[in-house]
Amino acid sequence: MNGWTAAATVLLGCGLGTALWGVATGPLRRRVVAQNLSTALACPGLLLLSQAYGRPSYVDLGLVLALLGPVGTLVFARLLADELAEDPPSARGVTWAVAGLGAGAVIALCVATGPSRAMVKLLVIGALLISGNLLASRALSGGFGGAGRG
Amino acid sequence: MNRRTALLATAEVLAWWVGLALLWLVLISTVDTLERVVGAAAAGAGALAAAAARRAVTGR
Amino acid sequence: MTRRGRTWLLLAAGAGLAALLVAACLKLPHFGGDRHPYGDRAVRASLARHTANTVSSVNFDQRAFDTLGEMTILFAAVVGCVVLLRQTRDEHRARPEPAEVALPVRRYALVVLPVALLSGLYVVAHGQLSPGGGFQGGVVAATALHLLYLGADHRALERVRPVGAYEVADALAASAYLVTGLAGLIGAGAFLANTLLPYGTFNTLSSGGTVPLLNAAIGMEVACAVVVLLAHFLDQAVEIEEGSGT
Amino acid sequence: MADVSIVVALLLIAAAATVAVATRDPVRQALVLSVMGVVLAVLFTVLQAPDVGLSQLAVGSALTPLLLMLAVRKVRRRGQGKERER
Repeated sequence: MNGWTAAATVLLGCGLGTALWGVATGPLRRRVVAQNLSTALACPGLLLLSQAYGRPSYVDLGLVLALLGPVGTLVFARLLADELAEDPPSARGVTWAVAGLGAGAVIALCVATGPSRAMVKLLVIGALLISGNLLASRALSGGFGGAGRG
Repeated sequence: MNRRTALLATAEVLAWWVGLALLWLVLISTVDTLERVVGAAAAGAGALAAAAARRAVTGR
Repeated sequence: MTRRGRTWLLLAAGAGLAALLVAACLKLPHFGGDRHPYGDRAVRASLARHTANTVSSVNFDQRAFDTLGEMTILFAAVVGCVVLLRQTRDEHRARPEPAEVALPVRRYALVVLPVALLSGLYVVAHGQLSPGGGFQGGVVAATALHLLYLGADHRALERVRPVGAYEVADALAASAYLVTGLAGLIGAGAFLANTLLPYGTFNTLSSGGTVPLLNAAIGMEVACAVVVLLAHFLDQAVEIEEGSGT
Repeated sequence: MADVSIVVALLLIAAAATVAVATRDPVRQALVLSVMGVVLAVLFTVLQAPDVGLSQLAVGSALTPLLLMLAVRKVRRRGQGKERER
Protein backbone atom coordinates (compact mmCIF):
# COMPACT_ATOMS: atom_id res chain seq x y z
CA MET A 1 0.00 0.00 0.00
CA ASN A 2 1.30 3.42 -0.86
CA GLY A 3 0.08 6.97 -1.16
CA TRP A 4 -0.76 6.54 -4.84
CA THR A 5 -3.16 3.66 -4.14
CA ALA A 6 -4.81 5.66 -1.37
CA ALA A 7 -5.15 8.73 -3.60
CA ALA A 8 -6.59 6.64 -6.44
CA THR A 9 -9.03 4.85 -4.12
CA VAL A 10 -10.27 8.11 -2.58
CA LEU A 11 -10.56 9.80 -5.99
CA LEU A 12 -12.36 6.89 -7.62
CA GLY A 13 -14.54 6.08 -4.61
CA CYS A 14 -15.71 9.62 -3.92
CA GLY A 15 -15.64 10.82 -7.53
CA LEU A 16 -17.35 7.92 -9.21
CA GLY A 17 -19.74 7.56 -6.27
CA THR A 18 -20.83 11.18 -6.70
CA ALA A 19 -21.04 10.79 -10.48
CA LEU A 20 -23.16 7.68 -10.06
CA TRP A 21 -25.50 9.48 -7.70
CA GLY A 22 -25.71 12.39 -10.14
CA VAL A 23 -26.48 10.16 -13.10
CA ALA A 24 -29.09 8.15 -11.19
CA THR A 25 -31.26 11.03 -9.95
CA GLY A 26 -32.51 14.39 -11.04
CA PRO A 27 -33.38 15.93 -14.41
CA LEU A 28 -31.69 15.01 -17.67
CA ARG A 29 -29.41 18.07 -17.66
CA ARG A 30 -27.84 16.92 -14.37
CA ARG A 31 -27.43 13.37 -15.59
CA VAL A 32 -25.47 14.26 -18.72
CA VAL A 33 -23.14 16.47 -16.72
CA ALA A 34 -22.56 13.63 -14.25
CA GLN A 35 -21.79 11.30 -17.15
CA ASN A 36 -19.22 13.75 -18.49
CA LEU A 37 -17.61 14.15 -15.07
CA SER A 38 -17.43 10.39 -14.53
CA THR A 39 -14.85 10.06 -17.32
CA ALA A 40 -13.06 13.23 -16.18
CA LEU A 41 -12.66 11.65 -12.73
CA ALA A 42 -11.98 8.06 -13.74
CA CYS A 43 -9.11 8.92 -16.12
CA PRO A 44 -6.85 10.52 -13.44
CA GLY A 45 -7.85 7.64 -11.16
CA LEU A 46 -6.63 5.09 -13.71
CA LEU A 47 -3.37 7.02 -14.19
CA LEU A 48 -2.84 7.06 -10.41
CA LEU A 49 -3.51 3.31 -10.27
CA SER A 50 -0.90 2.76 -12.98
CA GLN A 51 1.64 4.63 -10.83
CA ALA A 52 0.47 2.77 -7.71
CA TYR A 53 1.03 -0.64 -9.25
CA GLY A 54 4.30 0.48 -10.84
CA ARG A 55 3.13 -0.59 -14.29
CA PRO A 56 3.66 2.13 -16.92
CA SER A 57 1.75 0.12 -19.54
CA TYR A 58 -1.51 0.62 -17.60
CA VAL A 59 -1.31 4.26 -18.74
CA ASP A 60 -2.85 3.08 -22.03
CA LEU A 61 -6.19 2.71 -20.25
CA GLY A 62 -6.04 6.38 -19.31
CA LEU A 63 -5.14 7.25 -22.89
CA VAL A 64 -8.14 5.39 -24.32
CA LEU A 65 -10.50 6.87 -21.73
CA ALA A 66 -9.17 10.40 -22.34
CA LEU A 67 -9.87 9.95 -26.07
CA LEU A 68 -13.19 8.12 -25.99
CA GLY A 69 -14.80 9.47 -22.82
CA PRO A 70 -15.50 12.95 -24.27
CA VAL A 71 -16.62 11.24 -27.50
CA GLY A 72 -19.25 9.36 -25.48
CA THR A 73 -20.49 12.63 -24.00
CA LEU A 74 -20.58 14.18 -27.48
CA VAL A 75 -22.81 11.28 -28.55
CA PHE A 76 -25.32 12.24 -25.87
CA ALA A 77 -24.95 15.95 -26.63
CA ARG A 78 -25.61 15.26 -30.31
CA LEU A 79 -28.51 12.85 -30.06
CA LEU A 80 -30.22 14.56 -27.11
CA ALA A 81 -29.75 18.06 -28.59
CA ASP A 82 -33.51 18.74 -28.65
CA GLU A 83 -34.12 17.80 -25.02
CA LEU A 84 -31.02 19.62 -23.84
CA ALA A 85 -31.90 22.76 -25.81
CA GLU A 86 -35.13 23.11 -23.81
CA ASP A 87 -33.33 22.76 -20.51
CA PRO A 88 -29.62 23.43 -21.04
CA PRO A 89 -27.22 22.21 -18.37
CA SER A 90 -24.85 24.74 -16.86
CA ALA A 91 -22.19 23.26 -14.67
CA ARG A 92 -19.23 25.49 -15.36
CA GLY A 93 -18.02 25.51 -11.76
CA VAL A 94 -18.05 21.73 -11.27
CA THR A 95 -16.52 21.10 -14.69
CA TRP A 96 -13.60 23.46 -14.08
CA ALA A 97 -13.12 22.08 -10.56
CA VAL A 98 -12.91 18.51 -11.88
CA ALA A 99 -10.61 19.65 -14.70
CA GLY A 100 -8.37 21.25 -12.08
CA LEU A 101 -8.38 18.03 -10.08
CA GLY A 102 -7.35 16.07 -13.17
CA ALA A 103 -4.61 18.58 -13.96
CA GLY A 104 -3.33 18.32 -10.38
CA ALA A 105 -3.20 14.54 -10.56
CA VAL A 106 -1.38 14.61 -13.90
CA ILE A 107 1.15 17.17 -12.63
CA ALA A 108 1.81 15.10 -9.49
CA LEU A 109 2.37 12.02 -11.67
CA CYS A 110 4.68 13.99 -13.97
CA VAL A 111 6.77 15.11 -10.99
CA ALA A 112 6.99 11.50 -9.81
CA THR A 113 7.95 10.26 -13.28
CA GLY A 114 10.65 12.82 -13.95
CA PRO A 115 11.52 14.26 -17.36
CA SER A 116 11.22 11.46 -19.93
CA ARG A 117 9.03 10.31 -22.78
CA ALA A 118 6.66 8.77 -20.23
CA MET A 119 6.12 12.25 -18.77
CA VAL A 120 5.30 13.69 -22.19
CA LYS A 121 2.80 10.85 -22.67
CA LEU A 122 1.14 11.73 -19.36
CA LEU A 123 1.00 15.40 -20.39
CA VAL A 124 -0.56 14.45 -23.73
CA ILE A 125 -3.19 12.35 -21.95
CA GLY A 126 -3.90 15.17 -19.51
CA ALA A 127 -4.26 17.71 -22.30
CA LEU A 128 -6.57 15.42 -24.29
CA LEU A 129 -8.67 14.69 -21.20
CA ILE A 130 -9.10 18.27 -20.01
CA SER A 131 -9.69 19.80 -23.43
CA GLY A 132 -12.09 16.97 -24.29
CA ASN A 133 -14.10 17.34 -21.12
CA LEU A 134 -14.31 21.13 -21.27
CA LEU A 135 -15.42 20.88 -24.87
CA ALA A 136 -17.95 18.13 -24.16
CA SER A 137 -19.36 20.28 -21.36
CA ARG A 138 -19.62 23.19 -23.80
CA ALA A 139 -21.32 20.94 -26.35
CA LEU A 140 -23.86 19.81 -23.75
CA SER A 141 -24.91 23.38 -23.07
CA GLY A 142 -25.78 24.17 -26.66
CA GLY A 143 -23.03 22.98 -28.99
CA PHE A 144 -25.42 21.49 -31.50
CA GLY A 145 -27.77 24.22 -32.73
CA GLY A 146 -30.15 22.71 -35.22
CA ALA A 147 -28.85 19.18 -35.00
CA GLY A 148 -32.26 17.70 -34.52
CA ARG A 149 -32.16 15.81 -37.79
CA GLY A 150 -28.74 15.15 -39.32
CA MET B 1 -7.03 21.24 -58.96
CA ASN B 2 -4.25 23.69 -59.73
CA ARG B 3 -0.70 23.64 -58.46
CA ARG B 4 -1.34 25.84 -55.46
CA THR B 5 -4.08 23.68 -53.98
CA ALA B 6 -2.08 20.52 -54.65
CA LEU B 7 0.87 22.05 -52.83
CA LEU B 8 -1.33 23.10 -49.92
CA ALA B 9 -2.89 19.63 -49.67
CA THR B 10 0.56 18.01 -49.63
CA ALA B 11 1.72 20.40 -46.96
CA GLU B 12 -1.34 19.60 -44.84
CA VAL B 13 -0.76 15.85 -45.04
CA LEU B 14 2.93 16.32 -44.33
CA ALA B 15 2.28 18.49 -41.28
CA TRP B 16 -0.15 15.92 -39.88
CA TRP B 17 2.33 13.12 -40.61
CA VAL B 18 5.12 14.83 -38.68
CA GLY B 19 2.84 15.55 -35.72
CA LEU B 20 1.43 12.03 -35.57
CA ALA B 21 4.86 10.41 -35.97
CA LEU B 22 6.09 12.46 -33.00
CA LEU B 23 3.01 11.37 -31.04
CA TRP B 24 3.80 7.73 -31.86
CA LEU B 25 7.32 8.20 -30.48
CA VAL B 26 5.76 9.54 -27.29
CA LEU B 27 3.35 6.62 -26.95
CA ILE B 28 5.86 3.78 -27.34
CA SER B 29 8.26 2.68 -24.60
CA THR B 30 11.33 1.39 -26.47
CA VAL B 31 12.48 2.74 -29.83
CA ASP B 32 13.93 0.52 -32.56
CA THR B 33 13.88 0.42 -36.34
CA LEU B 34 10.74 -1.67 -36.78
CA GLU B 35 8.96 0.52 -34.23
CA ARG B 36 9.86 3.60 -36.33
CA VAL B 37 8.72 1.96 -39.58
CA VAL B 38 5.37 0.90 -38.13
CA GLY B 39 4.97 4.32 -36.53
CA ALA B 40 5.65 6.07 -39.83
CA ALA B 41 3.06 3.90 -41.58
CA ALA B 42 0.45 4.45 -38.87
CA ALA B 43 1.13 8.19 -38.87
CA GLY B 44 0.71 8.15 -42.66
CA ALA B 45 -2.70 6.50 -42.36
CA GLY B 46 -3.67 9.01 -39.68
CA ALA B 47 -2.48 11.96 -41.77
CA LEU B 48 -4.44 10.82 -44.83
CA ALA B 49 -7.54 10.33 -42.67
CA ALA B 50 -7.11 13.80 -41.15
CA ALA B 51 -6.85 15.45 -44.56
CA ALA B 52 -9.80 13.45 -45.93
CA ALA B 53 -11.91 14.36 -42.89
CA ARG B 54 -11.08 18.06 -43.23
CA ARG B 55 -12.05 17.98 -46.90
CA ALA B 56 -15.27 16.06 -46.17
CA VAL B 57 -16.35 18.68 -43.63
CA THR B 58 -15.43 21.86 -45.48
CA GLY B 59 -15.83 20.82 -49.10
CA ARG B 60 -19.59 20.77 -49.28
CA MET C 1 -48.96 -21.89 -17.11
CA THR C 2 -50.51 -19.60 -14.53
CA ARG C 3 -48.73 -16.58 -13.10
CA ARG C 4 -48.47 -18.35 -9.75
CA GLY C 5 -46.93 -21.42 -11.34
CA ARG C 6 -44.39 -19.32 -13.19
CA THR C 7 -43.39 -17.51 -10.00
CA TRP C 8 -42.87 -20.81 -8.20
CA LEU C 9 -40.84 -22.17 -11.10
CA LEU C 10 -38.67 -19.05 -11.09
CA LEU C 11 -38.16 -19.24 -7.33
CA ALA C 12 -37.28 -22.95 -7.43
CA ALA C 13 -34.85 -22.48 -10.32
CA GLY C 14 -33.32 -19.43 -8.63
CA ALA C 15 -32.86 -21.34 -5.36
CA GLY C 16 -31.22 -24.21 -7.25
CA LEU C 17 -28.86 -21.85 -9.07
CA ALA C 18 -27.99 -20.08 -5.82
CA ALA C 19 -27.23 -23.41 -4.11
CA LEU C 20 -24.99 -24.48 -7.00
CA LEU C 21 -23.15 -21.14 -7.04
CA VAL C 22 -22.56 -21.26 -3.28
CA ALA C 23 -21.30 -24.85 -3.57
CA ALA C 24 -18.96 -23.80 -6.39
CA CYS C 25 -17.68 -20.78 -4.46
CA LEU C 26 -16.86 -22.91 -1.41
CA LYS C 27 -14.50 -25.03 -3.52
CA LEU C 28 -12.71 -22.07 -5.11
CA PRO C 29 -9.10 -21.34 -4.16
CA HIS C 30 -8.92 -18.51 -1.64
CA PHE C 31 -8.92 -14.95 -2.95
CA GLY C 32 -5.44 -13.56 -3.47
CA GLY C 33 -3.69 -16.85 -2.61
CA ASP C 34 -0.30 -17.82 -4.00
CA ARG C 35 -1.32 -21.01 -5.84
CA HIS C 36 -2.15 -20.36 -9.52
CA PRO C 37 -1.67 -23.66 -11.38
CA TYR C 38 -3.18 -22.43 -14.62
CA GLY C 39 -1.60 -18.98 -14.45
CA ASP C 40 1.88 -20.40 -13.89
CA ARG C 41 1.60 -22.66 -16.92
CA ALA C 42 0.20 -19.91 -19.16
CA VAL C 43 2.96 -17.49 -18.14
CA ARG C 44 5.64 -20.14 -18.74
CA ALA C 45 4.26 -20.92 -22.19
CA SER C 46 4.02 -17.24 -23.15
CA LEU C 47 7.57 -16.51 -21.95
CA ALA C 48 8.86 -19.51 -23.90
CA ARG C 49 7.46 -17.86 -27.05
CA HIS C 50 8.77 -14.38 -26.18
CA THR C 51 5.31 -12.84 -25.79
CA ALA C 52 5.46 -10.16 -23.10
CA ASN C 53 1.68 -9.85 -22.66
CA THR C 54 0.48 -13.23 -21.40
CA VAL C 55 -3.15 -12.39 -22.16
CA SER C 56 -2.26 -11.90 -25.82
CA SER C 57 -0.35 -15.17 -25.78
CA VAL C 58 -3.43 -16.95 -24.40
CA ASN C 59 -5.74 -15.27 -26.91
CA PHE C 60 -3.67 -15.58 -30.07
CA ASP C 61 -1.35 -18.51 -29.42
CA GLN C 62 -2.46 -20.96 -26.73
CA ARG C 63 -6.17 -20.45 -27.38
CA ALA C 64 -6.06 -19.02 -30.90
CA PHE C 65 -8.82 -21.36 -32.02
CA ASP C 66 -11.20 -19.84 -29.43
CA THR C 67 -10.41 -16.40 -30.80
CA LEU C 68 -11.28 -17.65 -34.29
CA GLY C 69 -14.67 -18.64 -32.89
CA GLU C 70 -15.15 -15.24 -31.26
CA MET C 71 -14.23 -13.49 -34.49
CA THR C 72 -16.73 -15.65 -36.35
CA ILE C 73 -19.42 -14.70 -33.83
CA LEU C 74 -18.76 -10.99 -34.40
CA PHE C 75 -18.69 -11.52 -38.16
CA ALA C 76 -21.97 -13.42 -38.13
CA ALA C 77 -23.58 -10.85 -35.83
CA VAL C 78 -22.63 -8.02 -38.17
CA VAL C 79 -23.87 -9.95 -41.21
CA GLY C 80 -27.17 -10.51 -39.36
CA CYS C 81 -27.46 -6.79 -38.56
CA VAL C 82 -26.72 -5.86 -42.17
CA VAL C 83 -29.53 -8.16 -43.32
CA LEU C 84 -32.00 -6.95 -40.69
CA LEU C 85 -31.26 -3.23 -41.12
CA ARG C 86 -31.29 -3.15 -44.91
CA GLN C 87 -33.61 -0.75 -46.71
CA THR C 88 -36.84 -2.65 -47.40
CA ARG C 89 -39.25 -2.03 -50.26
CA ASP C 90 -41.72 0.03 -48.18
CA GLU C 91 -39.02 2.38 -46.93
CA HIS C 92 -37.40 5.35 -48.60
CA ARG C 93 -34.39 7.55 -48.01
CA ALA C 94 -34.87 11.11 -46.88
CA ARG C 95 -31.83 13.36 -47.03
CA PRO C 96 -31.52 15.03 -43.64
CA GLU C 97 -30.66 18.71 -43.55
CA PRO C 98 -27.01 19.37 -42.73
CA ALA C 99 -26.54 19.79 -39.00
CA GLU C 100 -25.27 22.99 -37.44
CA VAL C 101 -22.37 22.18 -35.18
CA ALA C 102 -20.59 24.73 -33.05
CA LEU C 103 -17.14 25.54 -34.43
CA PRO C 104 -15.13 24.32 -31.38
CA VAL C 105 -16.86 20.94 -31.51
CA ARG C 106 -16.05 20.60 -35.21
CA ARG C 107 -12.40 21.58 -34.68
CA TYR C 108 -12.12 19.15 -31.76
CA ALA C 109 -13.52 16.33 -33.89
CA LEU C 110 -11.11 17.08 -36.74
CA VAL C 111 -8.09 17.17 -34.40
CA VAL C 112 -8.99 14.17 -32.26
CA LEU C 113 -9.96 11.92 -35.20
CA PRO C 114 -6.39 11.27 -36.40
CA VAL C 115 -5.07 11.14 -32.84
CA ALA C 116 -7.64 8.49 -31.86
CA LEU C 117 -6.95 6.58 -35.09
CA LEU C 118 -3.23 6.56 -34.31
CA SER C 119 -3.90 5.43 -30.74
CA GLY C 120 -6.07 2.60 -32.04
CA LEU C 121 -3.28 1.47 -34.37
CA TYR C 122 -0.82 1.77 -31.48
CA VAL C 123 -3.00 -0.46 -29.29
CA VAL C 124 -3.28 -3.04 -32.11
CA ALA C 125 0.44 -3.03 -32.92
CA HIS C 126 1.48 -3.35 -29.27
CA GLY C 127 -1.01 -6.07 -28.37
CA GLN C 128 1.73 -8.59 -27.64
CA LEU C 129 3.66 -6.14 -25.44
CA SER C 130 1.23 -4.08 -23.38
CA PRO C 131 -2.47 -4.32 -22.45
CA GLY C 132 -4.60 -4.19 -25.55
CA GLY C 133 -4.73 -6.03 -28.82
CA GLY C 134 -6.71 -6.34 -31.99
CA PHE C 135 -10.16 -6.05 -30.49
CA GLN C 136 -9.54 -3.01 -28.29
CA GLY C 137 -7.51 -1.12 -30.87
CA GLY C 138 -9.94 -1.95 -33.66
CA VAL C 139 -12.86 -0.54 -31.69
CA VAL C 140 -10.91 2.65 -30.87
CA ALA C 141 -9.95 3.16 -34.52
CA ALA C 142 -13.52 2.57 -35.72
CA THR C 143 -14.93 4.94 -33.09
CA ALA C 144 -12.43 7.58 -34.21
CA LEU C 145 -13.96 7.60 -37.68
CA HIS C 146 -17.39 8.38 -36.26
CA LEU C 147 -16.12 11.61 -34.76
CA LEU C 148 -16.88 12.90 -38.22
CA TYR C 149 -20.57 12.24 -37.63
CA LEU C 150 -20.42 13.95 -34.24
CA GLY C 151 -18.36 16.87 -35.49
CA ALA C 152 -20.24 17.41 -38.74
CA ASP C 153 -23.05 15.22 -40.06
CA HIS C 154 -23.82 11.90 -41.67
CA ARG C 155 -23.03 13.19 -45.13
CA ALA C 156 -19.46 14.13 -44.23
CA LEU C 157 -18.99 10.69 -42.72
CA GLU C 158 -20.32 9.01 -45.86
CA ARG C 159 -17.71 10.84 -47.94
CA VAL C 160 -14.80 9.14 -46.17
CA ARG C 161 -16.53 5.83 -45.51
CA PRO C 162 -17.40 3.71 -48.53
CA VAL C 163 -19.31 0.91 -46.76
CA GLY C 164 -18.67 -1.59 -49.56
CA ALA C 165 -14.90 -1.29 -49.16
CA TYR C 166 -15.20 -1.87 -45.43
CA GLU C 167 -17.34 -4.97 -45.98
CA VAL C 168 -14.70 -6.39 -48.33
CA ALA C 169 -11.91 -5.52 -45.89
CA ASP C 170 -13.87 -7.20 -43.08
CA ALA C 171 -14.09 -10.45 -45.05
CA LEU C 172 -10.45 -10.19 -46.11
CA ALA C 173 -9.29 -9.75 -42.52
CA ALA C 174 -11.36 -12.73 -41.39
CA SER C 175 -9.81 -14.86 -44.13
CA ALA C 176 -6.33 -13.58 -43.24
CA TYR C 177 -6.80 -15.12 -39.80
CA LEU C 178 -7.85 -18.41 -41.39
CA VAL C 179 -4.95 -18.34 -43.85
CA THR C 180 -2.47 -17.83 -41.01
CA GLY C 181 -4.04 -20.82 -39.28
CA LEU C 182 -3.84 -22.94 -42.44
CA ALA C 183 -0.19 -21.97 -42.88
CA GLY C 184 0.38 -23.46 -39.45
CA LEU C 185 -1.50 -26.58 -40.49
CA ILE C 186 0.58 -27.05 -43.62
CA GLY C 187 3.94 -25.96 -42.26
CA ALA C 188 3.82 -27.22 -38.68
CA GLY C 189 1.15 -29.90 -38.65
CA ALA C 190 -1.42 -28.14 -36.43
CA PHE C 191 -4.07 -25.51 -37.19
CA LEU C 192 -2.94 -22.07 -35.90
CA ALA C 193 0.32 -23.57 -34.58
CA ASN C 194 2.76 -20.81 -33.63
CA THR C 195 6.00 -22.52 -34.59
CA LEU C 196 6.62 -21.23 -38.11
CA LEU C 197 7.93 -17.71 -37.52
CA PRO C 198 10.97 -16.83 -35.40
CA TYR C 199 9.96 -15.68 -31.91
CA GLY C 200 12.17 -12.59 -32.08
CA THR C 201 13.64 -10.56 -29.24
CA PHE C 202 11.53 -10.42 -26.08
CA ASN C 203 9.59 -7.16 -25.62
CA THR C 204 9.99 -5.84 -29.16
CA LEU C 205 7.39 -5.31 -31.85
CA SER C 206 8.40 -8.40 -33.85
CA SER C 207 8.32 -10.84 -30.91
CA GLY C 208 5.79 -13.62 -30.43
CA GLY C 209 5.79 -15.41 -33.79
CA THR C 210 2.34 -15.23 -35.37
CA VAL C 211 0.78 -13.30 -32.44
CA PRO C 212 1.30 -9.84 -34.03
CA LEU C 213 -0.06 -11.08 -37.38
CA LEU C 214 -3.21 -12.52 -35.82
CA ASN C 215 -3.53 -9.34 -33.74
CA ALA C 216 -3.43 -7.22 -36.87
CA ALA C 217 -5.99 -9.44 -38.62
CA ILE C 218 -8.36 -9.21 -35.65
CA GLY C 219 -7.81 -5.45 -35.40
CA MET C 220 -8.76 -4.93 -39.03
CA GLU C 221 -11.72 -7.30 -38.76
CA VAL C 222 -13.12 -5.61 -35.66
CA ALA C 223 -12.58 -2.09 -36.99
CA CYS C 224 -14.32 -2.87 -40.28
CA ALA C 225 -17.12 -4.79 -38.55
CA VAL C 226 -17.84 -1.88 -36.20
CA VAL C 227 -17.79 0.60 -39.07
CA VAL C 228 -20.23 -1.51 -41.11
CA LEU C 229 -22.48 -2.06 -38.07
CA LEU C 230 -22.60 1.65 -37.22
CA ALA C 231 -23.12 2.55 -40.88
CA HIS C 232 -26.34 0.56 -40.94
CA PHE C 233 -27.47 1.88 -37.56
CA LEU C 234 -26.82 5.45 -38.77
CA ASP C 235 -28.65 4.80 -42.03
CA GLN C 236 -31.69 3.60 -40.13
CA ALA C 237 -31.57 6.35 -37.52
CA VAL C 238 -30.86 9.27 -39.81
CA GLU C 239 -31.89 8.56 -43.40
CA ILE C 240 -34.32 5.70 -43.90
CA GLU C 241 -37.98 6.50 -43.28
CA GLU C 242 -41.06 4.36 -43.40
CA GLY C 243 -43.55 4.60 -46.23
CA SER C 244 -42.60 4.46 -49.91
CA GLY C 245 -42.27 8.19 -50.50
CA THR C 246 -40.78 9.85 -53.54
CA MET D 1 -4.86 -2.01 1.98
CA ALA D 2 -4.83 -2.96 -1.71
CA ASP D 3 -8.00 -4.84 -0.81
CA VAL D 4 -9.69 -1.55 0.11
CA SER D 5 -9.58 -0.39 -3.51
CA ILE D 6 -11.05 -3.75 -4.60
CA VAL D 7 -13.88 -3.41 -2.07
CA VAL D 8 -14.58 0.17 -3.18
CA ALA D 9 -14.69 -0.88 -6.84
CA LEU D 10 -16.97 -3.83 -6.05
CA LEU D 11 -19.38 -1.61 -4.07
CA LEU D 12 -19.41 0.95 -6.89
CA ILE D 13 -20.16 -1.63 -9.56
CA ALA D 14 -22.91 -3.20 -7.43
CA ALA D 15 -24.53 0.22 -7.00
CA ALA D 16 -24.09 1.13 -10.69
CA ALA D 17 -25.56 -2.14 -11.92
CA THR D 18 -28.54 -1.82 -9.56
CA VAL D 19 -29.20 1.72 -10.76
CA ALA D 20 -28.90 0.60 -14.40
CA VAL D 21 -31.52 -2.10 -13.82
CA ALA D 22 -33.82 0.20 -11.84
CA THR D 23 -33.81 2.99 -14.47
CA ARG D 24 -36.71 2.55 -16.88
CA ASP D 25 -36.26 5.24 -19.52
CA PRO D 26 -33.85 3.98 -22.23
CA VAL D 27 -32.11 7.35 -22.62
CA ARG D 28 -31.34 7.64 -18.92
CA GLN D 29 -30.43 3.98 -18.86
CA ALA D 30 -27.86 4.61 -21.60
CA LEU D 31 -26.34 7.37 -19.45
CA VAL D 32 -26.16 5.08 -16.40
CA LEU D 33 -24.76 2.28 -18.57
CA SER D 34 -21.98 4.55 -19.79
CA VAL D 35 -20.97 5.42 -16.20
CA MET D 36 -21.25 1.74 -15.28
CA GLY D 37 -18.84 0.89 -18.09
CA VAL D 38 -16.24 3.23 -16.62
CA VAL D 39 -16.74 1.74 -13.14
CA LEU D 40 -16.40 -1.76 -14.58
CA ALA D 41 -13.14 -0.79 -16.28
CA VAL D 42 -11.85 0.51 -12.93
CA LEU D 43 -12.82 -2.79 -11.27
CA PHE D 44 -10.94 -4.78 -13.92
CA THR D 45 -7.88 -2.56 -13.49
CA VAL D 46 -7.96 -2.97 -9.71
CA LEU D 47 -8.15 -6.75 -10.21
CA GLN D 48 -5.04 -6.51 -12.45
CA ALA D 49 -6.87 -7.33 -15.69
CA PRO D 50 -6.05 -4.28 -17.83
CA ASP D 51 -6.73 -6.10 -21.12
CA VAL D 52 -10.34 -6.69 -20.17
CA GLY D 53 -10.54 -3.17 -18.76
CA LEU D 54 -9.33 -1.75 -22.05
CA SER D 55 -11.97 -3.77 -23.96
CA GLN D 56 -14.63 -2.46 -21.62
CA LEU D 57 -13.46 1.14 -22.04
CA ALA D 58 -13.26 0.85 -25.83
CA VAL D 59 -16.74 -0.62 -26.15
CA GLY D 60 -18.52 0.99 -23.21
CA SER D 61 -17.47 4.61 -23.38
CA ALA D 62 -18.55 5.58 -26.90
CA LEU D 63 -19.73 2.60 -28.97
CA THR D 64 -22.54 1.29 -26.72
CA PRO D 65 -24.02 4.76 -26.06
CA LEU D 66 -23.93 5.50 -29.80
CA LEU D 67 -25.71 2.26 -30.73
CA LEU D 68 -28.32 2.71 -27.98
CA MET D 69 -29.01 6.36 -28.75
CA LEU D 70 -29.30 5.68 -32.50
CA ALA D 71 -31.81 2.93 -31.75
CA VAL D 72 -33.77 5.31 -29.50
CA ARG D 73 -33.75 7.97 -32.21
CA LYS D 74 -35.04 5.50 -34.81
CA VAL D 75 -37.88 4.37 -32.54
CA ARG D 76 -38.85 7.98 -31.78
CA ARG D 77 -38.78 9.00 -35.45
CA ARG D 78 -41.01 6.06 -36.28
CA GLY D 79 -43.45 7.21 -33.56
CA GLN D 80 -43.45 10.74 -34.99
CA GLY D 81 -44.05 9.38 -38.50
CA LYS D 82 -47.05 7.37 -37.32
CA GLU D 83 -48.54 10.44 -35.65
CA ARG D 84 -48.14 12.49 -38.81
CA GLU D 85 -49.92 9.87 -40.91
CA ARG D 86 -52.91 9.79 -38.60
